[in-house]
Amino acid sequence: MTIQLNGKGYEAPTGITVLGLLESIGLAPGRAAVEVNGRVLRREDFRRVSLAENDRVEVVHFVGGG
Amino acid sequence: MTIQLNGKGYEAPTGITVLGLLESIGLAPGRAAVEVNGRVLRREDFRRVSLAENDRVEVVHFVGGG
Amino acid sequence: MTIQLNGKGYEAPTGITVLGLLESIGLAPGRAAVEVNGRVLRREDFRRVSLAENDRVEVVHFVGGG
Amino acid sequence: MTIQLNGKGYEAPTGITVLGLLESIGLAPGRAAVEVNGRVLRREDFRRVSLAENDRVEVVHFVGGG
Amino acid sequence: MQNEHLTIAGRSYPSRLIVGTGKYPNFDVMRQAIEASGAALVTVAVRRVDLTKRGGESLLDYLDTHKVALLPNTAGCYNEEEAVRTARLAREAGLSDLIKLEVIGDEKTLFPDNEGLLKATRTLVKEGFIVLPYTNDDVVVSRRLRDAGAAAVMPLAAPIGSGLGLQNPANLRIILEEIRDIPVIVDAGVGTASDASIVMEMGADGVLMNTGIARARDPVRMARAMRLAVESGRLACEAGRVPRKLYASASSPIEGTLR
Amino acid sequence: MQNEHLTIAGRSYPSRLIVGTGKYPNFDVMRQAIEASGAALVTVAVRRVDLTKRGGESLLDYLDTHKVALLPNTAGCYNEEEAVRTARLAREAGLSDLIKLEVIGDEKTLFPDNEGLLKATRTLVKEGFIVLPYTNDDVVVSRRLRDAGAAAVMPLAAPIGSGLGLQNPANLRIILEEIRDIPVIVDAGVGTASDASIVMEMGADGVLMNTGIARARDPVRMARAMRLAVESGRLACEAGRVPRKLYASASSPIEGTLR
Amino acid sequence: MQNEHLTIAGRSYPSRLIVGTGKYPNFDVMRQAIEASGAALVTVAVRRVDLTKRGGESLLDYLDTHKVALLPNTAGCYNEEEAVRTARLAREAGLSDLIKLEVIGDEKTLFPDNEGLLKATRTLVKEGFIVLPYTNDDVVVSRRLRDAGAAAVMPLAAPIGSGLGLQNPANLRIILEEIRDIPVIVDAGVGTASDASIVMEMGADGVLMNTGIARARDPVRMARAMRLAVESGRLACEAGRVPRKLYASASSPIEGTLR
Amino acid sequence: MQNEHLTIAGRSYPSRLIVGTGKYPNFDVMRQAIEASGAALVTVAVRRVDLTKRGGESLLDYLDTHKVALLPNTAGCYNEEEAVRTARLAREAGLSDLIKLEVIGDEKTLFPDNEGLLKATRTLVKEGFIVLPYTNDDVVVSRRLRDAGAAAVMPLAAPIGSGLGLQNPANLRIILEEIRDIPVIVDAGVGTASDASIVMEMGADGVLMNTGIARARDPVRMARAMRLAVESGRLACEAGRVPRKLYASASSPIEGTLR
Repeated sequence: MTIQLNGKGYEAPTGITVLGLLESIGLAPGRAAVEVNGRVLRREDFRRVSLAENDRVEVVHFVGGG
Repeated sequence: MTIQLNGKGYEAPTGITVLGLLESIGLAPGRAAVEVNGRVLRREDFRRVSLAENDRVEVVHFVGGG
Repeated sequence: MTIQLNGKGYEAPTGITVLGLLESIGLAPGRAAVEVNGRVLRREDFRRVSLAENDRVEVVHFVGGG
Repeated sequence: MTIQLNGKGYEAPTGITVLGLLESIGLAPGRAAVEVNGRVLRREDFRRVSLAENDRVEVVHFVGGG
Repeated sequence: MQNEHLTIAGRSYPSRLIVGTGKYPNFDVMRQAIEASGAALVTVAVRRVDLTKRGGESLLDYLDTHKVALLPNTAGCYNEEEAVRTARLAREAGLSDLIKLEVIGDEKTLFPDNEGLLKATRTLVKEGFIVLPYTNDDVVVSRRLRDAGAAAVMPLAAPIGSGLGLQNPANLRIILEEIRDIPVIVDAGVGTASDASIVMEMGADGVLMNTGIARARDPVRMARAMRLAVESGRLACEAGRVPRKLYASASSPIEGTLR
Repeated sequence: MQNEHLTIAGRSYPSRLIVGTGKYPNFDVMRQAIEASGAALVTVAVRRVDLTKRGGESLLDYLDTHKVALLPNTAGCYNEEEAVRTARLAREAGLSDLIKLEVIGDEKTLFPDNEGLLKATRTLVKEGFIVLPYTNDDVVVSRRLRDAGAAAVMPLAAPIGSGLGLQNPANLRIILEEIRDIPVIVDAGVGTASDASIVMEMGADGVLMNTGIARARDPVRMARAMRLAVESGRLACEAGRVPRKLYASASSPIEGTLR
Repeated sequence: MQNEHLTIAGRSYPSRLIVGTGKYPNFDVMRQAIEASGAALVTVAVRRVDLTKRGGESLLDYLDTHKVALLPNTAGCYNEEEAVRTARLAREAGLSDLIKLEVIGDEKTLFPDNEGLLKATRTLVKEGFIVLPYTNDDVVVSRRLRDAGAAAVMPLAAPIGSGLGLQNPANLRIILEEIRDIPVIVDAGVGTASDASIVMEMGADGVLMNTGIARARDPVRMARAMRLAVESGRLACEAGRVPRKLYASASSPIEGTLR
Repeated sequence: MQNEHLTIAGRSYPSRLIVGTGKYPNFDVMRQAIEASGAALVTVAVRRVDLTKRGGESLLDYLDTHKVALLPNTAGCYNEEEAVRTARLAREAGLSDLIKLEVIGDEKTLFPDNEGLLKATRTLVKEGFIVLPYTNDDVVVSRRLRDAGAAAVMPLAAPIGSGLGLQNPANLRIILEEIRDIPVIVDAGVGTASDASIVMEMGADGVLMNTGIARARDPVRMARAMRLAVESGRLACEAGRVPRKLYASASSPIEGTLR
């Protein structure tokens, strides 16, 4: 299926969880925050929440800033 | 009748017009602005508008300011 | 004869007066000041003072300054 | 005899040395400097130099300053 | 840049100095000071008629409204409603659309409440007023006031009546670079003549002041000083000042000195 | 304080602004700028006649000496002897005793050599000159120059030609409090109009400038600006400015607001 | 006044200096600079993971979160919605309620949009955030932020990254006199060490900076300078400085000099 | 630039801060303040022994001369002769060649008499003294003092005891650019910690102060503040500050924001 990940189309296995997505892009779950369709997820829900076709997913982390 | 003039009770003849009120307090109509019950009057209406019991009337003019 | 005029050698007729010198260099006497051998001349002496071989002569005037 | 000590008359035994003077006024010789008649003494000379009638003696030390 | 006239909402005033009418020792000194200032716009406040003092002298007896236009203010208003109401009364009292809009946010500093100011500006612009809002030196607010239809923006130099002069040149410079389609008039805080020339030199279109003149030891003389200061600052702005350098540059030629 | 005239050694000049004649784009602009400045005293330098350029235009063709008096300087002199010699030549060239005395101590800053300046002042005063020494902002030196017979002291605001404006207000204030019997004329460093008004407001008796006008983009306009700035600053000084306060003071009355 | 600790919302941090993590030459210099600064709170930004750069080094590898607490910011947000959304993500990413709230109103100056800032503050306070809003030097806004529940107010000294130092001491002084129940932390515009000490001397509770350290020629050394500057300014504030006087006051006694 | 040590005439002192010993509430506070300041050089004055007060405490009882070297001054001397005489006495009292040379030219400002100062410097240098002359911010004088053999030049920031801080940054900058072979130590006028860091940031080699510490409400704490300020300013100077800009520069990246 195709989801919108950080503003771009991204191919992911159907039914993938948020945790699975983070793993597939090589990101430690403890260092990211995720928003699905405008709703911010609690970190403990990464394992539970599955993604669907066309979901808008934002994955953010901390970078240097002032 | 009693009206509220500039925040204080004021005795005026029943049915007095705004123009009459201004004259009774010794004010040239060309130098004042009048609000009755929260509505600002046009100057040409001073002659036409009569006041009623308990009307809240504000009569203002220009003073020195910066 | 040769005099030193404003730091450079200058050929002038023997016995020339300061006034004559100023005229020969095209300068109005009313706008210049003259020093001969380190002594400043009064303007009224321009006509009277003659120059001699090797005299050091400075001729100055006003220019723009602040 | 009378000497001028720090601008004032001071009675001292005839022939007193500078060291003797310092002791008589209760001053440790290591903390003072002495001028006699306008000449600054070396510290090692305190013991050697005797004072005479009317000598002008300045005894100074360090105080707080900036 | 054109020197002498200040144009607000298409009307041209023959002076870049706007003066207030408050705090003078008496009306006669005020009249003379206004004349000495050359101002073509003078601010006035709107206040309740004092019913206990009949027949006293009136401010307007001392203002020649053929020579100076009145610019009523909403001084003393602490929210949008009060300011709008005062503006409407001012329009009827003066038969003019000009309003110096003040919505005050703090009693001690008399700094503006910019949120209320923006709302009041929008309301009054819709009602046809020519709105000149008094604000602080915040370019974000100035831009919004302009976008809301203000006829000028009037950032302060320093707190009203403080006499401190321009406190934040960087912020004024930023506003002057950003707001180019309507006049920027520096309002409040001018203490002496050079305070006025400094802001004019930076490119301000005008200066509004009251206390600096009215509370000087000699208000009439200070008014003349301010007039010249505003003209002087404007001319200097137009004339293009020399650059600043740490070291000297001789004014007299180096060649031809006696050595 | 009397406004318009500057009195030096008993002579009265109808302007407190003294301007230089160097560094203008051309003589014609200079002439117009001097006229626009209203100056009654203009400085000139003394230099060797250039024998290679005969018959060219002369500075004096562009100065109306019925309107302006000449104030020759000793610019470019680095010791007492050069300065005294230059002053003597200037006297013969101009038939006047006025001299702006410069003894320079440093090429990069053109700061004065105050030791040489004092000596040259003493020498020239004895010879009957009216000595106006250019110096820095050192009250000890100013007092000695006065005691040596200088007709005025002329402390700098900033390096000559730097355009920095007054760098040390405290030092100028101290000089103005101390030197009360002869004029204090601020010489050098003025970059724009407000720089001139600031020193006049502090109580300076006059301002001398050259580069600030001559090297402005539009010298004639800047000359007018400077004229007004000096007048404005003087008036403000006389008028007595308001005190500075951290907090506001309303210009409009608090009583009678609508609530 | 207590010297070393900065207390925000009941938590105590052992340094009054907060530093950013952006714009360093590399992560290693950043790590050393933060250590040299002694900061106990460091700001971080929230950004989309860049999917094209897998496995690169991460900021968090270089931050010892046992020693420093993270203060995520909402930099780059231009309205309430963006800022609130970013704050919520930051909370999940950092598992902390602290947020440095920025709602920017202008791209060139990065000055705040105070109206949006107030709304976002109210929203986030309700959601349990500890909100540290970046704002300008407007006491009216600072008071409203405090009343809205902000845990501190963070007025700027000058535009972010400008290095200009405190531009308006009067405005900061006014804020410090008014806001006494929550910390006032000066955020943005510090260019060198004295800029930090100046605001601490005035009574600020802390200073937040990034560019001044990260873009110095030697960031680690500048970090140490800033640490000492903040401590020094705080100590001087507590120690009570001498009054300013125009004239001198001898340090050495007058009595007992040789004459 | 080397951070911690100040080298004068080949001797190295482990602090760039020199402090005075006058005007403290009492000797004990002085002792603690000097320790807190970290100073390695302390100034003392030379005065006649008061014969009416025998056996009182002495300054030297409170100075650990193993830790701090004494720098006697010639404060209160108004001409060359007094200063030279005082220096000679100081040498015998302290058995050291160091002298802080003051020749005062004005009682109210305590500004130097530079002419007398130069003469006294020449005399004392010939006699083998290490001369540290207190002077004003005149580069011409500083250069002559150096050429006369002074071991450092010590320009003032502001009048002694005034607490005004650096009054003329341009003049100090010029001196620092010109005098590169001997230390430039800013002496007098420092009022608070940032005053000290500012001059160190500009590149001064050291700072000398007395009143700023001794007359603070809490001298010991202010001494610590000054110590950190001098270190901080020096570090910032070495670290190379960011350039100043009118507009902002974001600290957080622009890419990757949520939109």
